[in-house]
Amino acid sequence: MDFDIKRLGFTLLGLLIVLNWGLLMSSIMRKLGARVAKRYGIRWFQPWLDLVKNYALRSQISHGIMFYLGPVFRIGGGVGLFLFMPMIIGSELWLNYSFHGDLVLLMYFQFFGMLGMALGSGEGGHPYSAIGISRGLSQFTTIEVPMTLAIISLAIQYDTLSLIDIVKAQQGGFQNWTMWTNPVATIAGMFSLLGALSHSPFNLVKAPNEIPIGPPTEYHSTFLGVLQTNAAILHVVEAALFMNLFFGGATNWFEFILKTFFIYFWSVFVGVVFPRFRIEQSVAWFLKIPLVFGVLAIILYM
Amino acid sequence: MSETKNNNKFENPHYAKREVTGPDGKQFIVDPIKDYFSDERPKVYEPNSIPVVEKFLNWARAESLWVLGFGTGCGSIEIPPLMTPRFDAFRFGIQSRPTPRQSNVFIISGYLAVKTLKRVIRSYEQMPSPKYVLALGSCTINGGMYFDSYNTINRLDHYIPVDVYVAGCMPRPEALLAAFNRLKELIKEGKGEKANEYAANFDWYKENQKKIIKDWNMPDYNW
Amino acid sequence: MEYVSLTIGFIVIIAGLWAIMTNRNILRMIIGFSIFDTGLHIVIVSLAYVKGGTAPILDSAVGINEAIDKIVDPVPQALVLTAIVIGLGVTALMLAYAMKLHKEKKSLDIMSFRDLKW
Amino acid sequence: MISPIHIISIGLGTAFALGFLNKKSNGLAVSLMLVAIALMAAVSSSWFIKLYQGAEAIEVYTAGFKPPYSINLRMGLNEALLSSLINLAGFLGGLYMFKNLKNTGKHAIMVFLVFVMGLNVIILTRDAFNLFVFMEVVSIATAGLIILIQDGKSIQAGFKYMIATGIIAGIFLLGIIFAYYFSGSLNIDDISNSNLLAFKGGSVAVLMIIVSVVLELKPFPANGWALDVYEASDPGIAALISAASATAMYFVLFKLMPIADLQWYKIISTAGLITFVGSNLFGLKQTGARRLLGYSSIGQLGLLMTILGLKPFLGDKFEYIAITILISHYLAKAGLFWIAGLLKKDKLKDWALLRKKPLFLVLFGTFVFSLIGFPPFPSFFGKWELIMSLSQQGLYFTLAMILTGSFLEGIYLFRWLGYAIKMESNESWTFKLEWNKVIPPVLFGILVYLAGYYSSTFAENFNGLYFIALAFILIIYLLDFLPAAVKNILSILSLALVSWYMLPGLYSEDMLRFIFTLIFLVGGILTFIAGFAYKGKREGFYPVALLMYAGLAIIIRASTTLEFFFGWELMTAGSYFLIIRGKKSMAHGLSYMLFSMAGAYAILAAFGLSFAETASIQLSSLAAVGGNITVIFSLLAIGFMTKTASLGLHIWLPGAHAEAESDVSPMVSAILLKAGVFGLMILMIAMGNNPEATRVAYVLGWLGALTALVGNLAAAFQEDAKRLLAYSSISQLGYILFALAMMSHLGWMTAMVYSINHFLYKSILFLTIGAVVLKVGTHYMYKMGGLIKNMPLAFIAVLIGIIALAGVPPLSGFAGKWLFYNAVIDKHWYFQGVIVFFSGIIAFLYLFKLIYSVFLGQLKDNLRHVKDISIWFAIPIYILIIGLMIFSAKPDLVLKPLGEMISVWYPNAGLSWEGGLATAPYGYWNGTGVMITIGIMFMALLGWLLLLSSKAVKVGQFNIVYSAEAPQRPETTHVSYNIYAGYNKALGWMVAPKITEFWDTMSDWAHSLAEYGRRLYSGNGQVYTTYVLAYIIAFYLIMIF
Amino acid sequence: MKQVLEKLSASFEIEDIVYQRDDLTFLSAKKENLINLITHLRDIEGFSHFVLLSCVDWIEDDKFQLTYFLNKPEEKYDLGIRCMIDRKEASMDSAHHLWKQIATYQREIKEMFGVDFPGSPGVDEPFILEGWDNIPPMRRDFDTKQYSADTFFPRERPKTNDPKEYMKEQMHPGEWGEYRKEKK
Repeated sequence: MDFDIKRLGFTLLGLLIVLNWGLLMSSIMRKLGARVAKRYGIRWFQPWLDLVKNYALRSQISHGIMFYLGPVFRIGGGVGLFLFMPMIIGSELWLNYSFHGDLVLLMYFQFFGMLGMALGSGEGGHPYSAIGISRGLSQFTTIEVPMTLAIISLAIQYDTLSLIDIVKAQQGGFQNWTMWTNPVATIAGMFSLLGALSHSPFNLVKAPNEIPIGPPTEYHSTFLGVLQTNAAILHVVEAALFMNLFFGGATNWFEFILKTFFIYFWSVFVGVVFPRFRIEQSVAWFLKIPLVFGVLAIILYM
Repeated sequence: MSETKNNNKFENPHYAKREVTGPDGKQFIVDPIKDYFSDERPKVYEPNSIPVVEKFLNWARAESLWVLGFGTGCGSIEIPPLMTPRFDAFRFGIQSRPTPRQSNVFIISGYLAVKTLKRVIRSYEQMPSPKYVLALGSCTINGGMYFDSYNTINRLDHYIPVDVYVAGCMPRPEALLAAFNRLKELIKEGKGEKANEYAANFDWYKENQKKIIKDWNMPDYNW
Repeated sequence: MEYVSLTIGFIVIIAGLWAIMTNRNILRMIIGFSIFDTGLHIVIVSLAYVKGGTAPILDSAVGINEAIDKIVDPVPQALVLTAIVIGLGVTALMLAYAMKLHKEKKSLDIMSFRDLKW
Repeated sequence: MISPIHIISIGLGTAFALGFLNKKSNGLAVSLMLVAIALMAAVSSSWFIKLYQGAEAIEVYTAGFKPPYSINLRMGLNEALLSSLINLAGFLGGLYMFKNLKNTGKHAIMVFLVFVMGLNVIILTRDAFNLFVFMEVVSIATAGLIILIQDGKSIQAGFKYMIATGIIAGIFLLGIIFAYYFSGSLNIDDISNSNLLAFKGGSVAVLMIIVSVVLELKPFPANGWALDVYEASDPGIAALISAASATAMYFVLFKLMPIADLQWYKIISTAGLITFVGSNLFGLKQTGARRLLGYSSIGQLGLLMTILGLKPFLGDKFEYIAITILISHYLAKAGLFWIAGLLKKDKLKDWALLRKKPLFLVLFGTFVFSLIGFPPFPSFFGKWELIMSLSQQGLYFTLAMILTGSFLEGIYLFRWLGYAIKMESNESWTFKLEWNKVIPPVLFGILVYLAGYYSSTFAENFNGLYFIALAFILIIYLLDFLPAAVKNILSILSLALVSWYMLPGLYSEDMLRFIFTLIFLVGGILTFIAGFAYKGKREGFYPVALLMYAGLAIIIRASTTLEFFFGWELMTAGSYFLIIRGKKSMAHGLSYMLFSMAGAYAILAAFGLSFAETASIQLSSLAAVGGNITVIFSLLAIGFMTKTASLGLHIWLPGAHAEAESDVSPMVSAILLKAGVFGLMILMIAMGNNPEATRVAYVLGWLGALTALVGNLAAAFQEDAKRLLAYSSISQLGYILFALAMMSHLGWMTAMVYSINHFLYKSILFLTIGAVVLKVGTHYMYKMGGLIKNMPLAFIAVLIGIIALAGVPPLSGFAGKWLFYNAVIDKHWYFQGVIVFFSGIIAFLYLFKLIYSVFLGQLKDNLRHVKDISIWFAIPIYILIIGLMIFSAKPDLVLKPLGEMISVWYPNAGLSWEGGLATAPYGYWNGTGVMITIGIMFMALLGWLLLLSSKAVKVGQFNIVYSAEAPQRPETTHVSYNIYAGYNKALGWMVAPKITEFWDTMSDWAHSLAEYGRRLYSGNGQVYTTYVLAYIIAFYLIMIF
Repeated sequence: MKQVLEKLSASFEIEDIVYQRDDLTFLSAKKENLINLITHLRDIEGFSHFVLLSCVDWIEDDKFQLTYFLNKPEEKYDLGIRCMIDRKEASMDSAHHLWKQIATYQREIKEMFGVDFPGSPGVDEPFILEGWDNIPPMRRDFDTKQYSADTFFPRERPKTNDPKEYMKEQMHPGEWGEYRKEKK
């Protein structure tokens, strides 16, 4: 593998697009929530403002090295996921660095950021951080089960674990998407997405009214800015993963934006409707209904 | 000033010095105030040296005001309507945050008992700089109807710097919105530097605070 | 008739065993043991009996040549002597034990010597 | 040569001569007696040497006539050996009881001498009536000794003994007379030649003779009187009864058996078997040492009786088996009784006092291990041959019962050993050692090792070189007075030497063994380095650790099943001692030993079965097994799975690993468990391709998956850091089992990568956590917290360890996960795979808990001045980290050779390489590329953050947002205890301790059975007599039907 | 209820029974008898519910008046038991063993009036005031205005106007201004 400046440039550009699209999506989401409540809501550029404001705050405190590294790990997780995710099919350069590893790499790389964040906020020493993390990890373990079942089902279906190959196999028309060819796995996967994006009813991790926003309680100013940046990237990238897995991927940026928008808003719509689960409820829920779909997905393709 | 007042009568037993035996059997003294808290003094942070950049940043700060969700007195009941469709403070970039670490604006909503003042000081000091204080109601101005109470402060600005006072008992959300707009103007003009003022006059503020908080059992500045 | 003594011997043996097993008194048990021993001796001697045989003494009455047919088997008789001696020894030792046991608990009931069990 | 008859004449003559001695010169009398016994011993042993060199056996005719006209003695090889043993025991026993005898007086001395002499005659004589006479003499002498050397309750026991033996002797006499009646001779050879059973009524004679000798051997249940004697008589006498009398009686039975036929052999073997199992079962409930030894003695006699009964089946192996087991019993039981006499404490739990004299503790351990049949003791080889022969003959039931009995015996003996090693003891009592009481057990202790070596020379295909390792360990033990550092250096050097000797050859020949040698020995060296952190002498640590490593090395080197089993048992013994060294590990050590023993017996049985089928003990011959493959495969798998702690067999592990010392935990977790993996691999290489084995492997796969799940879930709910890691080990071994059971190229690749990784990161974690525990003085995570500030080195190590364990890229743990996915999809084991995957994510729960609770969060008051972990722990930890990093950065370095190795067995569906990019049938992965990409990205992001917030104020641990308050105490602010309460609510039912309950119930049942069973022994002499008669009647009934 | 109280009045030296309403009665008891009385009321007469404990400072009489309010749930009957205690050595027996929650009232009264209740749990810990070092603020000899003035940096208060006059001037400045000037 030799160094390729052009690829690096494209990747950085892609990162920029993803970041801004992520911020815009969160803006739209909040606006939407406001309109549901008959408010005017935030201005559309508010996320950028908040980001700039947070980066511009002057005083910072640090609880120690790991507290400092936590956000780095976290955004490393998001950016790394982006790096190993093929973004636009058909363009060699927009595939980023996905030739280094397959779906398994992506699945396990999610943990990178999570672990870093957990450790960082752990060093903050705040009890709510620890409670939030313990809930987050608990919930995460079960979220991944239907997801894994869906991915294995896909791997059986497409005979590969390579995300690029899976996307390529879905090209050539609307009817080739996994959504139609393997609907059960898609349902399992989309259930899992709900948890992964941690919107209501699975937003117990941050639970602002209960344990002041959970893990990032102690994070502020620049650190918080980094975390916000990561959130924007991560949400788009996760949506992109589901897009690639179930909805035929994207052949251009417009398609990318359209598809990620709808995938992301699936969780928003659900979140508007359902109240929050307690942790043991959400754990048990993921091991019931989505699990059944996941198992079904494998049985159907075995 | 640097010496914390150690009046035994009011000492919290948890913050008293204690002798502890380590796992290797050696004994040593733990002084919680010194060992568990940072004793660094606040700093005066200079604005960005490039005026344009500072102006831009001030604009961002002004348009993204995150309010600490801490209701100190009766006025805290006026804040929730602020977020409702009728007043909808979100459109001004205002939103509430549950932790002082992530907040910029502290609304002192009404009378302050001495006991509450201690918590207010702690929360205020935990907010990252630059930070702003909105003081609500006459109680924060001159004690209001509690002017002769044995336990309620009369003037907030002797204890923490106040950016905007809102008179009234209680001021309506409209008044609060007006105060926010005034605050925005101040910030955009570059006058939202009260945090630096607090740091610069730190000793004076501390003296005032310690005068009424008799059981002072925290470090001078709560980072 | 030749089995009479043998049968009697066995009956005595069984009587001895019966005595050992039904009497809780240690002395009675020892007596039972002696009876059992005696029964054994009777059996031994009667087994050696050859119908119509004489005492196994080679003298003028029984010549060497006819001894094989005429006399009873001498070996068991020799054995019985040894067995009686041994039985005596055993009985004596038992009595010594009985004495010691009595000294210990002032009782001769076998049921009172159950400190060791399980 | 002196005629053997002089053995008798010396004994009798001296006994008479003693009568002339002055009353006050008792000391002289005892000395004279000892001289006499020594002379007797000299005679018999000189005969033994001569006969062993090939001389003919001789007959001695006492009256000058040939039998039947006179009594004849025979001095053959067996007789010479046994009478030497008896005289030796008599001499040492006399020495041991020197003071006792002296105080009692000349009568006792004479009786003692007569006792020994009588036993000699019993061995030598070939005349039935003479046998009777001397059996009576010995019996009277025994009773006399009991009554003369009074010891409270011993009189009661003696009387019961007299009644029972009196009746038995009567029956014996009757039998002899009848035999004489039918055969016309008293000579045993004549009797057996005359074929008694052909006569009408002759069989009654046989019955009476055999049954009375059998009764002398104390068969269950007609043995209450014997137990009382063992319990109550002076331990010196009990030692003689157990060692010498039993030996003689056993030989009598051996001598008399030719008069009976095959059916009698069967009856005897059954009776022996019942005795063996029954008395060992009842032994479970004993609390007194001497009665326990009584039960054990009776059990051993039962085993010997079984072996005698099996003589027609064992063929020429009989003598070897019988003698090895007899000698083990003889040496060990005498030694144990002697130690019991020294200690003067009868309660098993009081044996903790033995710790004050480490030499006796070692002797005690030696005797216990030799009784149960561990290597290198003679009974190990005896049992091995026994099992092999039994399975060759198809006597599976007998085989199973013998193993069951041995297992039961192991339970109480190891519990007892555990009490001695670990039981809390507050008594300040010390025992005084007199030289004459020390020499006998010490001598027997040495003898048992020599006998072990000697019996190994008879074993086929056994490499005697292994004893060099044992000799080295012995030297280390003898150097125990040196400071720990010196012994540590010696140990490291020895391991390095062995590695240097073994590794180069294996690298080119056998990659599998090479890797496991690396794990075992290099891992051993690294963990030994950590041992430098310990001050003082660490008495007893190095010999046992080396014993374990020796066992592991032997397993690697083994080419035959015997060698393999030898190494396996050595390793078990060594690790048992390592484990039991920890605090509070008495119970865990016992459960480890019991599971290991059961596993070892399963392995032994399987080896036996395979030997029966292939008639070869080469390891490679396992591949040739065809018929019983399911049974053999399952047995071996169960045996190995006790070491890998798979679900159901895992309950020993958490406690054992958690309570072990800091540097022992990695030894027993990261290294020892791999022995099970190695065994499983050997097994699957040999048998894996058989379709029936594949079916078993399918079950193993599920078992592995469930083990992984349950282990990880349980780990998430632990509060004890080392216990958490122990459960984590269980689940990791579950992964490996699962991957092995896949039996495909990728599956094995996964298993190997997991094995290597688990070795690396579990060593790192256990060493680090162990070092931290040493510093902070507690295992409980909620009592730690915030240690990152004091222990950065430890934190980094744990961080790397948990990232690797979690399988997060870019570290090497991901290699295992990636391979695992490909393997699972390739093998179509989806659901098991998902379970394993699920448990892999659950790992995050406990890993976070581990690092957070220990290093992050709030630093406690008492830990404010804790220093970083010891440098001696840091060195091996960081060496391992370097290894881990190399593996992570260049996975192809390891994966390529692994692939080549596995291609030998599974050539299909491997990885294909293209530079650093590995392509499996389903996916692709470039470890190096990922590492570089992530590294660059991470550094860039870090630089960015540093640029933005370089001026952050470093604050104290209480400077947190606390709802406008400040925390008051670190303890109440550190959220760590039961942190996954919600998860527990949802999924805690999965880890309810059902399996522990199951084993507890099993144990309760066994103990209840023992409790009710042993009530047979009511303590009433009459009842015992009834049992004796009932036993005879039962034999009669069996005979006539 | 009347009979009950009259019956009790003898044995517990009850005075001044005031039947305020059908369901409310006040009575006075001596300090020594008070605990016995309420114990009796609770255990025998069924006044199982403790409502509140209050304190009044009769500085003129040099007394503190403690009032224990009890309630009988079955009859919905309230009973106020007054007790005068000496102001100089203000101390009263604790009743926390009867109802746990009394401890909290006692703690507050200790803080605000300085009436001691020896043995009451936590009675010396600060209840509302943290670090109070003056005389208890609810005592009538405590000058709260002066205290506030000394402590809390009082802002100079604006001149106060008569609202009537002031508003007149504000609303009709011309008319009334002239008038006022003239008047002055």
